[in-house]
Amino acid sequence: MSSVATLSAPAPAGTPLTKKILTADHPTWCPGCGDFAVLHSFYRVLEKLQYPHEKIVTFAGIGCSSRFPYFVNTHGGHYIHGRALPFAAGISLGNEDLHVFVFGGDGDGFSIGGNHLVHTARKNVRLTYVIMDNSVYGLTKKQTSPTSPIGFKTKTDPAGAIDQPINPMRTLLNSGATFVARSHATQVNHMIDVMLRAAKHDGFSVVEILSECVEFYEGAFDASIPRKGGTWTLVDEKKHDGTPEDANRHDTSDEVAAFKLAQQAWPGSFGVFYENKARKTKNALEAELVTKAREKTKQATDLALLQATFARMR
Amino acid sequence: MSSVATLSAPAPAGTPLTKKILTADHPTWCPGCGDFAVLHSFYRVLEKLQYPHEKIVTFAGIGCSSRFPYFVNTHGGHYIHGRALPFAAGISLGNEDLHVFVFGGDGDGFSIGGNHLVHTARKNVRLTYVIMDNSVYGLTKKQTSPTSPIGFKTKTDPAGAIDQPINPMRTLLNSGATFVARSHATQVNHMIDVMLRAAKHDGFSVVEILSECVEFYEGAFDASIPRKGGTWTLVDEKKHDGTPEDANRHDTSDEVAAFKLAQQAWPGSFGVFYENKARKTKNALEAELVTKAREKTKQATDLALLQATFARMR
Amino acid sequence: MVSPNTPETPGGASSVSGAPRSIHDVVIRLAGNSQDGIQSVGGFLARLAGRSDQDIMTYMTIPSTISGGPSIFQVRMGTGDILSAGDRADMLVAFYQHSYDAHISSLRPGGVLVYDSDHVKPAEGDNRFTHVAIPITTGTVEAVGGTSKDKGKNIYTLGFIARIFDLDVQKLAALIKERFGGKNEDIVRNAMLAFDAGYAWPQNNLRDLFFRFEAVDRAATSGRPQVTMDGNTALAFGLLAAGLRHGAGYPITPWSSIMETLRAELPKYGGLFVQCEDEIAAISTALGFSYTGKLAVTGSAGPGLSLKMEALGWATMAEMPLIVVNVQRGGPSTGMPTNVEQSDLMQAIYGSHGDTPRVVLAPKNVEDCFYIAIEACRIAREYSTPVLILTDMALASRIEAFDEPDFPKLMVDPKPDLSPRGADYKPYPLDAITRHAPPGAKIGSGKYPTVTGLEHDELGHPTGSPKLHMQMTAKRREKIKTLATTLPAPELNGDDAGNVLLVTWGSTWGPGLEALKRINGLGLKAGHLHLRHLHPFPEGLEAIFKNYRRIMVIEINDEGLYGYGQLAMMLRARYANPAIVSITKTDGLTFKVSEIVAGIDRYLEKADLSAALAATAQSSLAKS
Amino acid sequence: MVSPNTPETPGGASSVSGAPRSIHDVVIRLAGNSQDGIQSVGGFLARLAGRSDQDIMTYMTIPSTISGGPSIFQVRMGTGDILSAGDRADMLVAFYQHSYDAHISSLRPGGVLVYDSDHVKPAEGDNRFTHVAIPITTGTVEAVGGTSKDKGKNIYTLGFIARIFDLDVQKLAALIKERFGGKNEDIVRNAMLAFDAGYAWPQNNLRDLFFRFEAVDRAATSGRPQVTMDGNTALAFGLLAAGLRHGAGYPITPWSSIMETLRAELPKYGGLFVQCEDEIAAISTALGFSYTGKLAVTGSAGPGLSLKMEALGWATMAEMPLIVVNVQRGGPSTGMPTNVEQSDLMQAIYGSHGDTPRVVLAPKNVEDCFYIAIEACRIAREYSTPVLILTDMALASRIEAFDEPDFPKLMVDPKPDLSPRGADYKPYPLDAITRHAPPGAKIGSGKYPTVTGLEHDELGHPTGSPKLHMQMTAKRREKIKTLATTLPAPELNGDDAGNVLLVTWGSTWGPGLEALKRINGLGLKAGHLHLRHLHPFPEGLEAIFKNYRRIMVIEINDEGLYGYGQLAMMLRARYANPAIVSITKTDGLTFKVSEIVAGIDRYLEKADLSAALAATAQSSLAKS
Ligand SMILES: Cc1ncc(C[n+]2csc(CCOP(=O)(O)OP(=O)(O)O)c2C)c(N)n1
Ligand SMILES: Cc1ncc(C[n+]2csc(CCOP(=O)(O)OP(=O)(O)O)c2C)c(N)n1
Ligand code: SF4
Ligand code: SF4
Ligand SMILES: [Mg+2]
Ligand SMILES: [Mg+2]
Repeated sequence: MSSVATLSAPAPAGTPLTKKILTADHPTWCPGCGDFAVLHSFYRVLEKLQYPHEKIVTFAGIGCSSRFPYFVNTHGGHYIHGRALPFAAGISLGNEDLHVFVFGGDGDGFSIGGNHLVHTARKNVRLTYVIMDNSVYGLTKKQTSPTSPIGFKTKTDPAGAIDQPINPMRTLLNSGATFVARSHATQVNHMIDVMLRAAKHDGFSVVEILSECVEFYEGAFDASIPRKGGTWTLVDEKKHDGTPEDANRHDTSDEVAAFKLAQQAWPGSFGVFYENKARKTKNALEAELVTKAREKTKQATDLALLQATFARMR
Repeated sequence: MSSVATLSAPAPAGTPLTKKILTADHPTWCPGCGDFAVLHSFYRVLEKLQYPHEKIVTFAGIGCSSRFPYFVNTHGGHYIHGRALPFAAGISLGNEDLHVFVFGGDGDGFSIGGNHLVHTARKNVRLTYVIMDNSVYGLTKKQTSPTSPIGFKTKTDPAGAIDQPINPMRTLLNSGATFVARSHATQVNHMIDVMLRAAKHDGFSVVEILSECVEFYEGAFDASIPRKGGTWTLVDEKKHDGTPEDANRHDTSDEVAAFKLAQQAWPGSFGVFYENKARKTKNALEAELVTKAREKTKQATDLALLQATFARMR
Repeated sequence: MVSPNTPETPGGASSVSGAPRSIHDVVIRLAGNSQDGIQSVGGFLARLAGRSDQDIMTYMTIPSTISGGPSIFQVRMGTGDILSAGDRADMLVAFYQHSYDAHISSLRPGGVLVYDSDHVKPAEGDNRFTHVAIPITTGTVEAVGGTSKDKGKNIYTLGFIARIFDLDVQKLAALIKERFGGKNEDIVRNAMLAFDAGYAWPQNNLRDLFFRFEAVDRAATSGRPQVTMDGNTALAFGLLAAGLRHGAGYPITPWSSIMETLRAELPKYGGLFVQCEDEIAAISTALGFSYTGKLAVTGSAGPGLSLKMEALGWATMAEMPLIVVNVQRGGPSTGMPTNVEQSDLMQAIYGSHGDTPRVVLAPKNVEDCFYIAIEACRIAREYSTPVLILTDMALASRIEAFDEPDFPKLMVDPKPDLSPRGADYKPYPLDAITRHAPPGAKIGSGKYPTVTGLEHDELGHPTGSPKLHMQMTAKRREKIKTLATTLPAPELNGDDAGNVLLVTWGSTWGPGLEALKRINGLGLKAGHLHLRHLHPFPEGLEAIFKNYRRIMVIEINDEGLYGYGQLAMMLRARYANPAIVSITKTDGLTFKVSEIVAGIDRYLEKADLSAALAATAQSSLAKS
Repeated sequence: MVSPNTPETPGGASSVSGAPRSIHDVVIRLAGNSQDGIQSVGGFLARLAGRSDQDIMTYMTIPSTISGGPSIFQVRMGTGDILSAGDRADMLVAFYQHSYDAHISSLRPGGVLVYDSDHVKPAEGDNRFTHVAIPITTGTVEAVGGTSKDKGKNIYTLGFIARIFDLDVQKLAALIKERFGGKNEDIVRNAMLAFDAGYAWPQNNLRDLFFRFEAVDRAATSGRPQVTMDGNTALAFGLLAAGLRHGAGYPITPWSSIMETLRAELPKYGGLFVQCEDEIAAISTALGFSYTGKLAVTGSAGPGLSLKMEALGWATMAEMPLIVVNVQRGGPSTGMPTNVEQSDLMQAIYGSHGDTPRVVLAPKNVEDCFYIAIEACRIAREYSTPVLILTDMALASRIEAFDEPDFPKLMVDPKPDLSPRGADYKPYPLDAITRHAPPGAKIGSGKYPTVTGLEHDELGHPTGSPKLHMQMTAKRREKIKTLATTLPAPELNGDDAGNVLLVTWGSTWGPGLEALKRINGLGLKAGHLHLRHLHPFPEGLEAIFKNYRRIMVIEINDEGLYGYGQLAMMLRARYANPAIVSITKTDGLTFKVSEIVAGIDRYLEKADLSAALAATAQSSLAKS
């Protein structure tokens, strides 16, 4: 089954994948929803990657953002709330040739799905996970989410949220993910860049995208939108060019440095916080188990294996 | 219901709480199990605290370690696997006068229960949580746990564990807990100290205790047992005595410093990693909501409130 | 204009004099977009009806798109009992062409079509209906100025509806002022301008469209004024009246509004409601509350209920009281989140592993959502057991008017019993119903109790004893059987013997009862039995069943592998009575009376109808 | 010495000559502590029996303490079919006083008590049994030296048992060498020393205790050699034979050993098994595997199954094939983790919200664990549906011998179908059974499919259409009904008409069939029907039922609120037949034949027995 991990090559010469081909149902999102821009950027990413059409999988849990797969014309699906990651792990480990993308919201990923994020990430299952964080429950019409700031008035916190929210970037770094980045739905090129790097990463890659819910949390992310008076700060990555100024740049392999980025005051910085190219994927580790076992049994056929085992139980 | 948060005073003069009174069923643990020492230390902690007997609650999930409540003669119980924290949150928020202690294992707390840990902790629900980490599933007889080191042979990893384990201290720090400490079942006095401080902390306090499973993971923690050639390193806490050497001591209010402690090489240090005395408990925040609401309604009776509400719906 | 739903009403002849024609009840469907605020028109009419001692029921659809879009609000108001939202509309108000296209089929022949002549062009020469063209958009603009027109259209509409049905303008004006009172003066003024313009319009145009509801005295009623609200609101306040002060939940449609109401209301009562990270945490926190002696509620819809099955089993084993609300929607899985279904009954009873006897109740209408909540709390406390309330999407969202409850009589004092327990105290006595001693209560023996999900002895300590497992299993079963003996006899309507007994549960009560009237009207000897207590069943059903040739169980779920629905399955198993058959459907909509009648018809044989009636009955049954 | 379980056996008279007495089968109970390794004695005897073409069944208890403690291992071996572990023991070997005290009551009058005279003092002058004192401890120490005595005691015991029952010493020695082969030479030598000492002992002491099993030819059998294993092992290898190569799970007793076997074996077959963070992640990962076209397994015991209910509902809605194993244990909640129960049937069928038709199978014995796994995989693939296998604690842990399967005939090739699909491909066609196109498969139309838990159209896109919800609900139901028409007729034993039909499922097959033989032997006209397919039921049951006056359903679960067990509930609902009654129990132990017979007796009236038999039958039924 699981052959040793390799990202499959671009499609053979033939009709290239275009946005047109990749477009499915018309999105049911509210006009102005940030998720439109994420969808557009994803089309662009797939255009650049040119994977074989049939080997792309787009999966999601439940939420406005999780409706994503209906709008992308690839193999894919819509699972139950908060559990898309373990399902996607099965896809990734079940067939090495696939390129697996998971989309979801802050409630789906950090509330009900919080534990699956940690365990799928620490195992470094090869897939790319994009969280569209609007700091609210959109589909269920405005309840507090784990990223809603204190004081935000919702239907479940009419007097304003009182529980300390999670720090999403810190949570993602702690999860054990080997690629962790942050972007913004108003910055299409930036989204395309980081999603592209995430897709090319050989391991569990996750991108948190601030994506405004115009219906229930207008202006949530203005602080990071220049044309709304906000500040847009990019992570200044090391160029490894030996220059003195490079010394102060961010080393994406430095966990403590990444942790400090996550601790910055709102709205913080955007870009790649952390990247670990060394750790083996679970895909590779399981493939090694198979290789070792098959060597031990001298590549015996399934039939021979079963008969030998039963002979020992006579 | 919920009056403003206060830890209730020691029991009025009368029969003091003794180990004898606090002892219930004889533990069903294997002879030599580390959990015996944790139990013994807990008796001592309760002896020191002298809370009113009937106001102490001992709860747990499922596991060898989670059998704890059967061995402590207080109100308490044994819930389902991995969900003791949200249950305990209900106890703590349901009755302000109680002192709530939760015990459990690494599988119960970090595997199936991992998400409840994060959300109960970030809300800062007032209770004390003790994790008896033996880096294995004991009750179910030796499967890999989220803290089992790579290479450890178990029934589910006969060739040795391959998945990267979680870093428990880093996980606890990231959870948002306002008191995070680490101890060792072979260090009774140390356990008593940190559990005592945890119990007195006004918020969500958690203590991770390395507690050896002699049956399925013998010698797991020898690296931190001097008489077995290990090293026992204490966290050197700031004394705030203005001395120069104090500058280099650990400031328990410094998250980055705590993070670095968690990143130390095995076996690392023991003691209090982090403490946040400023953050309000959810108990207090909910109590404030009640106070504000009752003021708005001028302390109206339940009957008056309901009648007024329905009058508006005529 | 007489509703087809009440054939017996004497319809007055059309009058040119402009004197109103007397009607019994009317079904008005407003079709537009959810942004148009047509719901609020329905809301106003509903509350007016309430204040006018009229009965009312509303029905609406929620657009499946997140961004709003086409939506309807249907209101049926009138005098006497309103049992269903009405099969077809007597009047359709169409705001857009798409509204007209999608809903004209719901208008009964002879009904009135009112349309916004600024947007809608009805089919040429369609003379099945009375066409009334009103320039709703321009009319509103003229009245209040271009700015806030979209806000005004609904109120303008309310205006001409008030005129056409001769509604009480003073009361309506008062309602409008109350509604917009909080906001600034202009808004109220604009609203009144729009209302007056709409009210003024018909005078000069539809003299012959002028109706008045028959007066009926409500002597029969409590005399207390009526209140109007939806089922979720009624259920939430029922819990408050029952002294419930704690809860925990996770959002999901259509449960969310219950938790939102409780989250907003509980602090006023000194309680609290916790939004948890998921449904498992929610039921766990709620059980923690109950453990401290404060009966708590959790709830959800199907997917969330499925997640609660393990913890719910613990509640049965530990004998912990708990209220669990399931607002049923279309299943399975995520299914049809904004549609109605009654397909969670088997799970409510049998969804947890092992033998887990528990109590399941279902409200029959909006008012009953309030009272069943109170009963659920009483049972949970008395029998120290989890109680599930199975309501549904239809009850959750529709508005009805009912008599204000007699609160002084109803109120329950929520104090937990923290008094010291005697030396002989046991949490799980074999010879009595469990009465937990919450933490905080001193235990005379000095031996403190343990609550647990492991099989246990009387003190709550784990046991492997076969004998104890047998005894404790029986203890958990017998207390529920004891409850059964205390349940009131179920509601039985119509003939107490005959060819057909209709059996309903939950929101099918209304259509079921209306269907009974219809078939009784056709001369068929039939009764209608409604079950509010689904597990355990009340006693004495067997005696009732034997008086009818066929027992037809009506429920909104699938016929299953063997041809019967979920309640039918329970009844067939218990009474092993082949006369119990099913009328089911799975279109995600509430039962129309005509669908039930057609369902009955399928089972009837000539022999079921007296020679005399056979012809008429058969045919009209088939037609209706 | 004749087992009370087989009254018809001709018992040879005692002989002083030392010539062995012929016996049919024997029940030996070894009582000690789990540390003594008595399980391995049982293991050796089991495998010896297997290799000697004898039938065998073992039974053991697991101590509830974590640290080990009192434990028993019971083995019943003999010639011909062994259907149950035996009601009472013919021989008891007591290692300690507590073993003697706790288990002497399980020894039948006239049975043989062997006790370690170093530890046990039997009751004075108790002449119900043949007392045999053997200094097991000192005997072992003398043989192998003080060091490893605890290791030796069990092998020493094996020795004298081999002598007493004239077992094949060569084969036993071979088994011992195989077992300890891996370890160093001393261990093997010590083991053989202990064995020889035990074997030598009786010669000089119990000339009159010398038995030999009747020879019977197994012509009837396949001729393939026998294998011996427990039910969980058989089930795991059944899945492998069926070409299943992927799985995911979370540990729980008694499911764990299945996932442990698969985790160890699958890599050899190019597959993998993932240990997940919880049961929800486990079923999700398994569904992810299935989605890629690789049928996968997940499993658990009760608490874990309860957690899988939401995802299982998704599997029905998305029509995703999946194998779900539930090794039933004592419930509810954490219940009695090391006891047996059959109380998860209703949950298996109805545990998820909404209408979620799915397939439920149950194996009847250890051998069937292997074959039902193969059948489950075939059904899951053919009908694109989740299939639940309900096995239980008794089958999971007991060892039986059965004919090695005919692998070349059985093996299934696991390759997924990644071939391009035509332009007309639809994931959810209304007119055909769903055949998913796994990712990797090109779709001719260029429109790629979506799998979803929302109600959907034929292409998998969400819909709010009432019509489609009706059609898709029917699609999901009808395919399971189609399966029902293909199921083989169930196993029917005994009289094909009469007073009583015993109905069993799962592990009650053996005791049920043995009970049938008992009551037939007493002259009662009765049959025995065993159901392996619990949902859907095979067709034609009604025709069978009508041939018996009473249908008695035997299951290890509670009688419930209305007096019948879970399978009985399903059958009563479907056939509305009041003759269907229940024989249930909840002591967490497998049924004893005598318990079933007593249960039957409770329902019998004089009229059920011919005048002639009445007396005998009645009384002996009551007594047995
Ligand atoms: C088990 C379960 N619980 C709850 C829900 C209801 N639900 C659907 S989406 C959602 C959260 C949506 O928030 P988020 O994940 O942030 O997505 P968004 O809509 O904001 O994009 C919830 C609670 C569900 N479908 N299933
Ligand atoms: C829902 C559920 N899943 C699985 C189990 C089986 N189980 C009981 S304890 C346990 C894990 C024990 O490990 P840990 O929490 O580390 O406690 P320990 O025994 O090591 O002290 C498991 C998997 C269960 N009881 N319930
Ligand atoms: S509700 Fe919010 S998140 Fe959902 S589609 Fe509308 S704008 Fe987007
Ligand atoms: S199995 Fe391990 S953890 Fe459990 S009681 Fe024994 S030693 Fe302790
Ligand atoms: Mg969101
Ligand atoms: Mg552990």
